[in-house]
Amino acid sequence: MNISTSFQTPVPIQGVWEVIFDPYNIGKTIPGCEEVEVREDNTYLSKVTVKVAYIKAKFKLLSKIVEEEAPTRIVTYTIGEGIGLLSNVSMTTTLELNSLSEDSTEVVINAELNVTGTLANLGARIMRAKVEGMVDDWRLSMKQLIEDINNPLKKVSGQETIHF
Amino acid sequence: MEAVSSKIVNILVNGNNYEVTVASNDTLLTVLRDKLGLTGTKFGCGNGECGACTVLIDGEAVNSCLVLALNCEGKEIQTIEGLASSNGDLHPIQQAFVDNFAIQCGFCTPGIIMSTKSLLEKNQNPTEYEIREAVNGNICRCTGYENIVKAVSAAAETLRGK
Amino acid sequence: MSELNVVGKSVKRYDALEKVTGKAPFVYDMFLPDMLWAKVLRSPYPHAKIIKIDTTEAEKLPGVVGILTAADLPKTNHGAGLIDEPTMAIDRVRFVGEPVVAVAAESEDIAQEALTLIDVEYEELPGVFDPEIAMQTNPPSIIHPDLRSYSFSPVVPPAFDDDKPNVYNHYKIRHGNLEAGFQQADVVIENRFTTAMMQHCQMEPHVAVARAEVNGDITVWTSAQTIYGIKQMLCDALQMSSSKVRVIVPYVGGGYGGKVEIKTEAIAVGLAMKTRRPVRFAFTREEVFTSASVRHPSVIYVKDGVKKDGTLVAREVKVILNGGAYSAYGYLTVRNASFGAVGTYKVPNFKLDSYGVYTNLPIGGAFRGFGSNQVCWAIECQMDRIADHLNIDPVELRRKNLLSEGEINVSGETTHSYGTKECLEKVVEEIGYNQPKGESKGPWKRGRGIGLANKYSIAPTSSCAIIKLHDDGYVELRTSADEMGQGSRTVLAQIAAEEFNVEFDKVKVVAGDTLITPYDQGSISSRTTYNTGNAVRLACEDAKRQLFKQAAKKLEAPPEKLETANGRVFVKGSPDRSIAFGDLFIPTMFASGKVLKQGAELLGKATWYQFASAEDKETGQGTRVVAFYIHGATGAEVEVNEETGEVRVIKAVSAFDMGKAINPELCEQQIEGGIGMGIGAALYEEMAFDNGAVLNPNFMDYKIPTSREIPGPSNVKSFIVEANHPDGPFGAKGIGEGVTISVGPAIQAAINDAVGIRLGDMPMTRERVFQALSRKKA
Amino acid sequence: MNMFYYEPKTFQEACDLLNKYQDDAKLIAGGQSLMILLRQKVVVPEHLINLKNIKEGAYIKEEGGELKIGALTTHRQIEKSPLVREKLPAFAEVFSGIGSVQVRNWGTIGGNLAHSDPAGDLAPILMVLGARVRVISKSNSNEMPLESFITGYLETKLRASEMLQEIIIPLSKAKSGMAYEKESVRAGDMAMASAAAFIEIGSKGITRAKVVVGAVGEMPIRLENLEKELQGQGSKGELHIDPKFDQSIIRMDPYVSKEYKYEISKVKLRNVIQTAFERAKQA
Amino acid sequence: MSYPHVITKTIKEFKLISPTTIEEALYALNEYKTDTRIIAGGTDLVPLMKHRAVTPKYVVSIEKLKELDYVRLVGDQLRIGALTKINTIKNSDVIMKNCYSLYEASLVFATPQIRNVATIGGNICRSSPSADTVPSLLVFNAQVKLVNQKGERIIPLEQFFTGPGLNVADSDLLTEIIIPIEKGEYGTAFHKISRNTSDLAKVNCAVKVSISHEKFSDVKVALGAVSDRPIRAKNVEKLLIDKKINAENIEKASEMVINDINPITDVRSTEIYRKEISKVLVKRMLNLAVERAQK
Amino acid sequence: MKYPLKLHVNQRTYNLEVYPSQNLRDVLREELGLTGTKEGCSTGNCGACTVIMNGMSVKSCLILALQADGKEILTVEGLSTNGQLHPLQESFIDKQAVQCGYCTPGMLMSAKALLDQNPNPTEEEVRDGLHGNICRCTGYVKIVEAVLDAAEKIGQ
Repeated sequence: MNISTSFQTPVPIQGVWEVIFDPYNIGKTIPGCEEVEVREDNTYLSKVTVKVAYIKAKFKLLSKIVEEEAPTRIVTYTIGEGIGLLSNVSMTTTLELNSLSEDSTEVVINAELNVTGTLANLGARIMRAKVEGMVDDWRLSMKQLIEDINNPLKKVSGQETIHF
Repeated sequence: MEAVSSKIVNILVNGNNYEVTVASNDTLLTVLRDKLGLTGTKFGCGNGECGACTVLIDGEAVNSCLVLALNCEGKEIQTIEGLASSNGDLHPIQQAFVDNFAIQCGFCTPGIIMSTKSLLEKNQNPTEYEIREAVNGNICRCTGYENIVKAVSAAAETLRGK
Repeated sequence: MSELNVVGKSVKRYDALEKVTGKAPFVYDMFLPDMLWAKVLRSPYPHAKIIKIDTTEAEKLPGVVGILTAADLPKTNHGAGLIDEPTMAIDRVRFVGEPVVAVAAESEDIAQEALTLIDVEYEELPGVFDPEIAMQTNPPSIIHPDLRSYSFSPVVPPAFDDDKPNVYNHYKIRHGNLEAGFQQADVVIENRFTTAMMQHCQMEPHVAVARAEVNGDITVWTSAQTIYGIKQMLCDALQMSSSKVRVIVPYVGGGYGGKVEIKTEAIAVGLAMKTRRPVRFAFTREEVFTSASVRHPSVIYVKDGVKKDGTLVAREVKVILNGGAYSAYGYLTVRNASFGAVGTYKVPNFKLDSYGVYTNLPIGGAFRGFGSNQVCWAIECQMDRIADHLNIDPVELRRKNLLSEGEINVSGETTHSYGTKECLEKVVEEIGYNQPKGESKGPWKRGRGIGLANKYSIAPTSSCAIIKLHDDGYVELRTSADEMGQGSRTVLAQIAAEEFNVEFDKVKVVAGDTLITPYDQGSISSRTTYNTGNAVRLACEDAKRQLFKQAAKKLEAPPEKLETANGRVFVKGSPDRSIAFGDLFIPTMFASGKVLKQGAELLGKATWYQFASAEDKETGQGTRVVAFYIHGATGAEVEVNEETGEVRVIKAVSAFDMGKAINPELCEQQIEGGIGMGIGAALYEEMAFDNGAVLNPNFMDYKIPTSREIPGPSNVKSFIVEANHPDGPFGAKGIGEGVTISVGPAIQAAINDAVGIRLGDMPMTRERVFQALSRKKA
Repeated sequence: MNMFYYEPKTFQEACDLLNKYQDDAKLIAGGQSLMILLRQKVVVPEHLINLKNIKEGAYIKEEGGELKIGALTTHRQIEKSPLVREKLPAFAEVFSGIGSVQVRNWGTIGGNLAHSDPAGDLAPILMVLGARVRVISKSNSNEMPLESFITGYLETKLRASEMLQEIIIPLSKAKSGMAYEKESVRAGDMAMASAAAFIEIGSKGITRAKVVVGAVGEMPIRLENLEKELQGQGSKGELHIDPKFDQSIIRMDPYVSKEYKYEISKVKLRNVIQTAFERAKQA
Repeated sequence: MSYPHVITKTIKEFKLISPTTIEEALYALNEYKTDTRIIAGGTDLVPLMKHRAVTPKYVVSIEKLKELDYVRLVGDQLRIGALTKINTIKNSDVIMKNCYSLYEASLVFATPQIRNVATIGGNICRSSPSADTVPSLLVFNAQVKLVNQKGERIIPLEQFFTGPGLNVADSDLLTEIIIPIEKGEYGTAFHKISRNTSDLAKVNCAVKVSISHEKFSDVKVALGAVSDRPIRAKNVEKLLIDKKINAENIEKASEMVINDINPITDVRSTEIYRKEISKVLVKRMLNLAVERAQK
Repeated sequence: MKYPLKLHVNQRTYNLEVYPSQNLRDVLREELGLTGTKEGCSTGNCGACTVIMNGMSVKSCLILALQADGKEILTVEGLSTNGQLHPLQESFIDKQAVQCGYCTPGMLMSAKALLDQNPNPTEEEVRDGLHGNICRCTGYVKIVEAVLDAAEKIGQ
């Protein structure tokens, strides 16, 4: 299934690029991501728990950056299989950065996600509606992270925001 | 000390571990046949008189109809089904029974082969008397035992050659 | 023909008592002692190379007894005509759901758990799903790079296209002069039609139980509809000598074409041979969807040249069947689907090209109608569009263009047993085609429509039958025609009863065991009544010949003067001169004092071979291309909700010519069942995919009509038109597949009648109807 | 994995077990949705608690102008209940469209709501009726509106130690009408779109309207704008219904497009509002 | 105890207690006093239960008390654990050397499969009049150790039996058989008359004779299947002690066995045959024992 | 961990031990050998596993076996008594409502539950009452006829 979404952030394109080019950072933003291990250049392993109410599915994923054009485009191909669960996923994610102005950027996310096995058999109806919500969460947390990293001063001691 | 009317028992049958729920009044024979589907072991009399139900428990031939299944926890059991190798090759005893026309109706055959196995594991070179003595607990109604005795000797010989 | 006693009567089904008491044997209900449960790890990718298979963790799981991969099996393929399919994926997977690793374990649960411990490494390849993209000269992927090296059946050799690497068969019909035809035409009309992928959804999922006998023989119980075909494929797949394999088919919980290939059998056998224990491999419902065969989705272009008065002068058809990953029976569908465009209408100038195209989807195989559903859908929809264009009533247009008895059709065959006209008129009358429409309520609009269908039956083909006479006058029939609900045992027993002039319940049927019952090509192509029926008649004659030879001496009358009735041989016209079967060949019965010196057993045997003529490869012309055609018509009355696009079938009427109806009620069963499945195909059923993975592999999301969606008995009518076929037993042909074909077109026409939209894509889901309505409004 | 099984006889016992095992426990009532997940091993609880033996959990009664239904009451019991048929005939009617007879015979209202499938039939109706649910735990018992109980896709406010005890439906004293419609491929299927409306009328037209659209988003959603628009309408017998709503709530559906879902929802909304209004007038 | 005519393949349900130590076993026996049976090898009890001849509510399985499976020499005693299998006895050099007639009994004890399971303690406690191990034990003056929660007692085996299937053990566990080792010149022999070797005895008999100066210094004769319990033929013994070893004395004494036995007619034999064959058997065993003693 | 289960099926009592995860259908079929109850989908959609439990039709694949503890269950095997077919069975034969036969047992049980509650149903009510059972062969026409026929027979 294909999911597209986008967001704008008041961060220059280079700043956005530096954040999203780092697998650790991307991992942090994926809902349910528990660990990320960079294996070699362009390849990283991660473990993600997808939780829909009391349904929990754990996946181990292997991602590879298959295309990169700094600072505008990065394509990641991910395959993974369920842990203790007969389900597989494969996903091609394209992130495109458009510089809107000197200090603002649009991030366009395009994901082609395929799920097979038990989870898919349960009914695509269940999967789809949820996945869309999850991508939304991802979009928001990615935006948050980009902004946090690029404006570190905004945050001190975790919670309070200092206004200049 | 708990009195139980049934229990889950772990037994190793022909190398496979089974976890079966066994009632106090189940004999090993009924468990093998009815619960594990291993019907190679036969019911002949239910009283330990005919030997058709002979299996090996920890290497010893016993009448499985006389053994309470609850007492088999952790035991290693061999039945006729476990004799041929996994690629289908017959065990030398089975081959000897085929070669020596020791089989007629075939109902006592599994029990006799198991008794034979127990014998030949301990005694590689049995005399005819010892063979007759070893299969003494197995009744055969067809063969008159002659070819069975021959088959056991032949099997012993093959095994010795190995 | 003299009066018939059993044939033509609606005797109660042979198998009904067993089935209403839950005692009927089905393989899904079989549990053998010491049995293992098999589960299969399937490809999650539509197209990928297999890099590595690691089963070590699974092997360690307690309770796992055997693991099977392609490495354990002969490196040979199997297939229905083109030998292209491995039992388990060898080095590449071509669809989501292809078997990769099989596990046999002590319980279903353990086997299932073992699958999660198997590690298969793949390298994904581009998937191709759209047949029109797949059949390009440079498709994104070539699915069978070795296509041209595969072996194939010499009976119907495949035709490959040099510039279309994913086309596994290309069938052609050329008749008359197309160019000239179009030049004669006043109007040329061209349209594109599509149909969706459907699953048979037999209520009994595919299942096989295999037992490796100690001598190396194999016994397989399977739910299949071509017992000998399955045996052949098994032998091919596992390189076994045919006498080593025994296939037993008890009752089959539904077939519809979906149980003609080895979906479970070879894996069950492979595991049984490896573990030396009985193995049960039963599909889950999900596996039925992902890994059994399906009805080919199709794209069909029809271009017609017509005169102003509606006379067809030229027709050009291009059929593209999306065959999925392997050809299977789709290999034949490509050819035989074409006959949907052959059997109904007279077309002087005709050209057809039919393509079977590999894609990375589940395997297109046989499915009740075998391609005729798709092609007739297109042809019938096209006829309606011509009628629209010329402003002629669609029924009138059809009347004008129908074939007639004795006419040569576009395949070059002489038309026989052609009941279309009678069926059409019957349906027109019964659906009230010319009556005023029922009142519309709110958004619900009413309409009526009619569709025609034809379905050929396969040739060449053969069936054998054995008749054993019993000393008490009973007749035993041995047949390998599989009983999958169509009533073969009943019908064949009726034929035997008629031949011997005994009551129906004096016939015993022994069926479905390759060690016992003689060859039959199987319950496919609506062929059983005709072919096996003929074989039964011949076998009865053979038995009677022997019987009369014995009786002639005792009754002192020449054999040709003898006849049988109620277990006795009579001298014709002399009811007092007779002898019981038992007195002619009773086996030694010491107690009764009867000791016969010879001929203790009386067996009649026969083979019926339905010949086919040679067929020109370039033009498809031949004098006998098929065994026979079934023809018929369906009329539907529907309500369409203008606001939502929902369509309800209010009434359905079908009339079909099946030759002589051996058992009229069983024929009705086939008609009604065909209506039910036809409604499913027309309105609801569609397998949905995402990147090659089935999205709706369950009954929750794949919508089979229930009793609420099919009209009740007071609104479903079936009519039998007895257009006797000269070659059929008692004039009978077949009926099984025909009806499903005409339902979709009839509903399509009825929707148009109700709300004025023409749909070309099946199923006509409410969203499609809604969109068409929106387009109409715009 | 070893699974332990319990059969509490009372709500208290069930709550004690929940309190003890928290997240490791899973409740099963009718199980008409859960059984499929259990079989597929998507849900593998360590402790399975069967609620079917809680006899005190199945009842339908009228109390203080409210209809109270025990969480373990089956669909079939509600469908056939003379009390429900008398007090909320439009509610009783809905059940014939839920699953099949077999499913209704065993499935429970509490299970249905706790499962919180956005395509479920009961939540939209109960939401427009202003139903509340009673949530209990070992030491607590709270009521909350169903509307806030349902929080998302298969998700509710229930914590690990909590369970549903009762559904409370206020019975309107005003002239009122309720209607529910769903669009599903076959009768009894899960909805692809659904709508429910509840309308009270007074002398000056609609005094109160509640409208919910179901099966299109992550949960049934109240359309408060639409409700406001309806306010005061219909005094002359005609309603002007423009059932548009924020399309971004619509989630992907593998079988039909978002556009169609939207269009069909509007048809359903218009229908239920009209029907509810007619019913209110006749009440 | 005879089998009822209704023969079933199944055992009536019961509850099994499986102690792993003697203490646990004694505790269990005390706890479940009524309607309880002890099962060791089970080759007798299982068929009895199948035929519903006995239908205990509880069965205490002592199969796990491995410490009761031994044959050892302690001082001048041969001690055999109650759970010692007949097959172990058959293969034991110690027994062959010190209790030859018991060894002989083990050779003809049922079938190999049964010998692999059946225990000597079980054979004694079954208290069948025809038990094959018992006559030998009787002629060796064997004692049995009975244990219960209160303590233990050692009684002569002869006093153990009280009737067919009956004995003095109550909630006692028979743990050990103690056989004093005979010194000096003695000979012993066992034989059973039965239809075939594996069958139950029509009559069985063990004899032990000690010789001193060509006289019988001690004679012990025991028979099975000729009374309501295994018995000593004391009349025969009395007549021979201190008598000269000759054919005439043996003949005369053997005749006296009639006064010791009280056989019945049953499925395996008749009273008359048992009486006649007992005489013959005693004579043969005496002769054989003498022969062995003289060697 | 297995738990004791007492099932009363077709008036016989069975004492079993089952795992909590086992469904009633599998226990009926695999433990009791009552394979008249069919397995068609495992998602509660096809109705082939319909049995009558305490008078209600239920899908036995959607019920934990342990939930059936102590309940009275009727399967197709118990429908005929003393060799006498139930009127529904007779009607299914007479009206030729059987084809492949795999859905038949479930269909019969649903029909029985329907007639028990509504002895005199209309055609519409029958179609409604059976819609939890899928049949792929018959198009339901003869099935509905058979149920109506049986209702009439029972009513007489």
